[in-house]
Amino acid sequence: MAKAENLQMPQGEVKEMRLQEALREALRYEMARDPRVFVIGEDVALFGGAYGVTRGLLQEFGDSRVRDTPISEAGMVGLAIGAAINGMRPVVEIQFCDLLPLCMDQITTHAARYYYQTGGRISVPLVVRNKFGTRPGGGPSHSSCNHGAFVHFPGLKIIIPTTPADGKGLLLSAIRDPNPVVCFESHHLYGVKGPVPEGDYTVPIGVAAVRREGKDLTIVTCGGMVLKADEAAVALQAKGVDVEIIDLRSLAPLDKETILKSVAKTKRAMVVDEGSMVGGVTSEIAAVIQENLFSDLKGPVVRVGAQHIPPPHSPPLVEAILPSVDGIVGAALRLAEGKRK
Amino acid sequence: MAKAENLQMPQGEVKEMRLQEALREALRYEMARDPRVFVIGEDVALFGGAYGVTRGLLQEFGDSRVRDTPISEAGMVGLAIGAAINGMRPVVEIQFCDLLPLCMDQITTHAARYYYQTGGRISVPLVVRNKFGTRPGGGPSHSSCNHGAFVHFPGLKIIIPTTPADGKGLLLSAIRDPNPVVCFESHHLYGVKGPVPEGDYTVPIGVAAVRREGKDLTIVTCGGMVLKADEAAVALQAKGVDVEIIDLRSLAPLDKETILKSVAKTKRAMVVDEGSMVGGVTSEIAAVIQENLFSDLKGPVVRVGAQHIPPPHSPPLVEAILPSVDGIVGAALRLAEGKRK
Amino acid sequence: MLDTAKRKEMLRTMIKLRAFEEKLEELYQKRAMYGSTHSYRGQEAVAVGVCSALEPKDLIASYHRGTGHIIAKGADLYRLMCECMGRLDGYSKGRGGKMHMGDLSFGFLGNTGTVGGTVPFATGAALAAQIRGSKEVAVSFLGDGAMNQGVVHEAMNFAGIWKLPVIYVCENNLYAMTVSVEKSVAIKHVAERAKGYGFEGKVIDGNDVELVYAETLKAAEKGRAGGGATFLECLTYRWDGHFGGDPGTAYRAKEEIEAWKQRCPVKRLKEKLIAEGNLQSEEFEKITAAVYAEIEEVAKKAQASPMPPKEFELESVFAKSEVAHG
Amino acid sequence: MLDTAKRKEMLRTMIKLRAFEEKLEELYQKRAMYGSTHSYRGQEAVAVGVCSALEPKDLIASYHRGTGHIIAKGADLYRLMCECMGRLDGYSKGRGGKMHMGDLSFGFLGNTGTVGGTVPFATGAALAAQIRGSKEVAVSFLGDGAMNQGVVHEAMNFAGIWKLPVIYVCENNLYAMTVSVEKSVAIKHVAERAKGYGFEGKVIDGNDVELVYAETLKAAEKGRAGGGATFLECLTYRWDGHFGGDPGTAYRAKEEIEAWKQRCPVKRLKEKLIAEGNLQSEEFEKITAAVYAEIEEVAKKAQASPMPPKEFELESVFAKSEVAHG
Ligand SMILES: Cc1ncc(C[n+]2csc(CCOP(=O)(O)OP(=O)(O)O)c2C)c(N)n1
Ligand SMILES: Cc1ncc(C[n+]2csc(CCOP(=O)(O)OP(=O)(O)O)c2C)c(N)n1
Ligand SMILES: [Mg+2]
Ligand SMILES: [Mg+2]
Repeated sequence: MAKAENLQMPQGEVKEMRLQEALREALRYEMARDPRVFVIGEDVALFGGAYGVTRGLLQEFGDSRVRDTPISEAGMVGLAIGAAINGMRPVVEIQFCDLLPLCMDQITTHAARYYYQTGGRISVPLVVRNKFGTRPGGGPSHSSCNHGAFVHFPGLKIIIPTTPADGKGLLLSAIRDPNPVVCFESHHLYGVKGPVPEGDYTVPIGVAAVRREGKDLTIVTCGGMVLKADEAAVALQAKGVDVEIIDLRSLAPLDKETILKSVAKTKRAMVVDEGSMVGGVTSEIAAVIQENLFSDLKGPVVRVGAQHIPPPHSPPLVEAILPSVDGIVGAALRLAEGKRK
Repeated sequence: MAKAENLQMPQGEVKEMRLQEALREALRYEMARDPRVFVIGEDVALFGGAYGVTRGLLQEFGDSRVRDTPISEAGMVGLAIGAAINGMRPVVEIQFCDLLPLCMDQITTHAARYYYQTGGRISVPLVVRNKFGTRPGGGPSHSSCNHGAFVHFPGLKIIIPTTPADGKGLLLSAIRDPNPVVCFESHHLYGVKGPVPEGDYTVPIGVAAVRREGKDLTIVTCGGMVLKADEAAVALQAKGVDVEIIDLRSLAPLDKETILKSVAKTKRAMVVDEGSMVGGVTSEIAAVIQENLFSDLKGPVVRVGAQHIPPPHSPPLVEAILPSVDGIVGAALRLAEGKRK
Repeated sequence: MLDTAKRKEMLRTMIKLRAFEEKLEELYQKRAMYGSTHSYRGQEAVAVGVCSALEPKDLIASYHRGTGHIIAKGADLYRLMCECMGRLDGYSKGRGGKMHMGDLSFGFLGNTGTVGGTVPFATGAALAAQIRGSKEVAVSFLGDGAMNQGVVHEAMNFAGIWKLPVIYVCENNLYAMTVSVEKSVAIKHVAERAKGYGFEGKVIDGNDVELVYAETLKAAEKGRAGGGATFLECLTYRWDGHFGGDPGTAYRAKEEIEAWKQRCPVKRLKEKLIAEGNLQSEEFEKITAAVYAEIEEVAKKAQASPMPPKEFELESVFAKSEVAHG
Repeated sequence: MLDTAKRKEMLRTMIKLRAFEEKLEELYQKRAMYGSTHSYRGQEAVAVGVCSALEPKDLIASYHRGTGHIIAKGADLYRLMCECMGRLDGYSKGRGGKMHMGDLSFGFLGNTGTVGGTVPFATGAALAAQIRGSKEVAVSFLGDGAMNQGVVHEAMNFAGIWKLPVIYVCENNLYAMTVSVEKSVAIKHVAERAKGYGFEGKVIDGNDVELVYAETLKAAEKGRAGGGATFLECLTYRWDGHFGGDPGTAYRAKEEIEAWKQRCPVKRLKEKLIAEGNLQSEEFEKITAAVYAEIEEVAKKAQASPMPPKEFELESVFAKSEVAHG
């Protein structure tokens, strides 16, 4: 595993843009560079994607390499696997992560296992992009967070960019990776701006970012929850708790080194995730931390995640099940008690 | 949550049978009692099921209630949901758990969320049985353990019987449950015999069994791994470590009470599962234990599970990735060191 | 031939569907409605023709563009409106929103936001009826886009082999979101596929409510008599964008939209009834006004109704005992 | 009309397929082979007819009953045998077993144990050829049972709308495990479904290797010329049970099995060649003996080859760099 890096200000030419645009940048850049890259998905061509990520690609690269598909999630992932086997570099857009269970078999049983089960004879360089995130009005089939479930399936790489720069850098790495990569893009972050380096900018898969340094307590998090952790950290600072934030950026491979290094220093850890707390990302990371740093820890690894309930439709219900800044602050204070006393 | 019970010798008339037969008993019993119960799946009628669980049901209940299906996993689960909504009690057999990703959408997005998303207006009393387990010759698409992934999806009950008595009792409870239940049946246990009560015998969903009492260390486990834990416990006893074994029986709802009560006593916990250690059952349970009993624990919660690799074909490779009795014993000894010193 | 009273009732219901969508759109613009709208305007003849031909005990499964189906089947407008607005009095207590509801009291098996997801439910409900020997038929509404989902294929094959009393009502409105049906299937009519499952597939004018009614009635009788499934491809068009906020013009020619508006199902039946001398313009205006007023009332009442508390209940996920069915 | 040399080559290959299955069955009985066998005996004309008509750069995707396809396409018998036996020299180093392999060096896209799972791979490989403008065609072998999998429907629809150079070779051997095709589909011929995807579906005698060859050649030429997909339903029969240990008689009449054995594809070509004067009985016996001897050799060598060590490598799951393709 490469060394963890701080969230550095990127070098060279930089442009301010939204995550949505940064992802598009990565697609454009790589499509121009590598004729094997093509994009398929529902409404990705003429319409430019349900969230505008693929906007303009049809015009720039033509309808052979930018293809609107029928509503056939399993089929399109399966086709992409076949095209990847036969030398292409497909990028599939699945409109939202709630639809991943429709192509779960193709992703987890086929793409993920192909390299292994062919004894390394065939690799499947495939990217499956999708949007995730719980918000009012989405409801049970349109606003899930299921990234945690994919962690359990060997053979997949999983990225979950937070900043626009990471969006570009990770997606570029994903397209170039010889293995299947699932890219979870947060609904909450698409519109958030940040500086993005121009040109050939990659961020390695499997390396977390230390988003904020602190000495009292580590918050390990990812996706839209990073912004809540930021807010919580400010509030906690005011109360005398100095928080370190780890933005995972990749869920598989998991950058245990960066996580453990941080917790070895702060001795207190919290994992915050938008997915359900049961059997998800928070569970895995809590298990890893306590397994490795049991005697260093000053308290249990605290999990803050969504309640184990389907994503609701109505705003107050959504608010009630999601982690909140207050919730994070409260849990952090309880955990840090030892220190503050 | 009901109180945990010891693995008691069942009351009344008892017959010795294999798990496979005990499951059949449950189906027969309930089909005779409740005309709403029917069975569908590939090869379940004429052939009696790939593992013989449904043998004889066609002859006894006729081809309207025991139906061979085409190879359409998602379709058959979807049909079963529709039939359940319209007042029936379907039991679907999915030939092996590797095929669950094909019907993942119907199970996790539809069946599991229906009661919630209809505001409690419609319940989906559905049972999805399947075989799981890693063994030589199965290979990457035929011998997975993915029960751990289902734990992350709210709205499902998940049972995983070990003894034949539990097989009958849990399956009967599952059929009568107004909610969707996924029943994971271990390949390794189908042929294992045990006493099974005759008649109306149920085991409550969500209640673990204390399979063996001990004071030094708790092993929490399920499915085929229970037998390895049994063996390990005997070996450990000889080395002076007195092991308590919790057989989960249900993964959702999880019987935290029984687990925590045991670990509060032994102060050392290990979780053993046949699924991958990453993001699975072992992670969730380790997270729960350390969260609740941090200051009682004498050491980290140790996870022993399969390596994070697809299930291989060749015997030595299979052996290499699965938890072994020696592995369990070794890990337990390391964990119990404090005690033995 | 349908009697006038029934046809006027259908006319009235079509207006109701339309008025409901218009109100919803207005609420959406005001951000009083959560999630997206999926306007049914232009397709009213399908829902109304089908549901008018069904018996109360018959069942329907719906999809994202579902408001029309369920109003036509007998949904309570207040509960529906509340659900759209995320209110506690909604069909799903605000948990599901308009894409996630279900209520067997008026034969509504449910809908979801997963395209094609409920097609097997109607099929399975028909299986239940067959096993039990009860005589209800089930209708599965689905869009043209849903025809390319695997589970829809699987479900229809089941209906074919087991001769299930189910009617697939495919509303071919020429687009799945922004992708035209011509780009999504290589044949002129998806009804052709029914042959591959061993049952009848018909292509009909989906803007002719009387025809839709008549074909549904035939299909339902066939289903009840053990004749199995029927596939009805109803050619129709959605006037509005795919969802609230989509003008629907980035991928459709203005002329195409205009041409279809000329084929308005409401106008068509209205003009026919007037030509026959069975309806006066004033009567039509009165019906229309009454319907719009009713919807207005409902919306007001819904807007004044309580939101759910900011609380979650883990118990809301599992039924404690069986919900009475049917 | 095919020349005699080519036909004799096809005859020889059919015998090789059969001999391989028989050896495998023997090893299975001796527990020297892991997992199950899925005997291809009786269906040899399909694999051999198809693969003989393909060019080396053309691609095939296979399924659980895949040994025949890949031998016909040019697999190395030793590597294949080793894989069945879980040996390190196997195609997949013993990781996959015979249901999980793939090797592009002889145009083998791969197979899996999930029925229908690889049908989209052939379709996607054809898409790659189309985007790139390379002229390979892809063949998707699939069983009759696979016709009812959702992803197969979705893949075929893609082939139709995008006119992909793919050939679906459906081996209708009348059963999916123990469930007859009559119970699984409501039509006489699944080839009918191709119409619903906008391409040609033909029903052919799958035991006539020359016919299979000729139809594949036509379909491949059409695909290369941009004419899109073809569906070939090859009527055939598996002589043995579904898997090793299944006598195959619990769900099939003995007479049916016997009748189909009479239609043996090997016997058929052999007798034709003899009748034409292009083959002598002794020559046939010699070919047969040579083939069986070859297989015997291979099995011996495989049995003497090393098993993988009892080790796992987490690195075996991810490619470090791209595997050279094509
Ligand atoms: C399985 C699935 N894929 C994609 C989507 C996103 N989506 C929502 S509606 C829609 C188009 C549906 O088209 P059609 O079935 O024709 O119904 P219509 O909207 O035209 O009524 C799409 C692609 C979804 N909800 N579900
Ligand atoms: C998706 C899936 N469902 C079920 C099975 C179990 N199974 C293995 S082979 C088979 C029958 C396949 O029939 P068919 O496609 O006709 O091929 P054949 O065996 O006749 O060659 C079944 C049901 C499976 N492997 N994959
Ligand atoms: Mg449409
Ligand atoms: Mg078959």
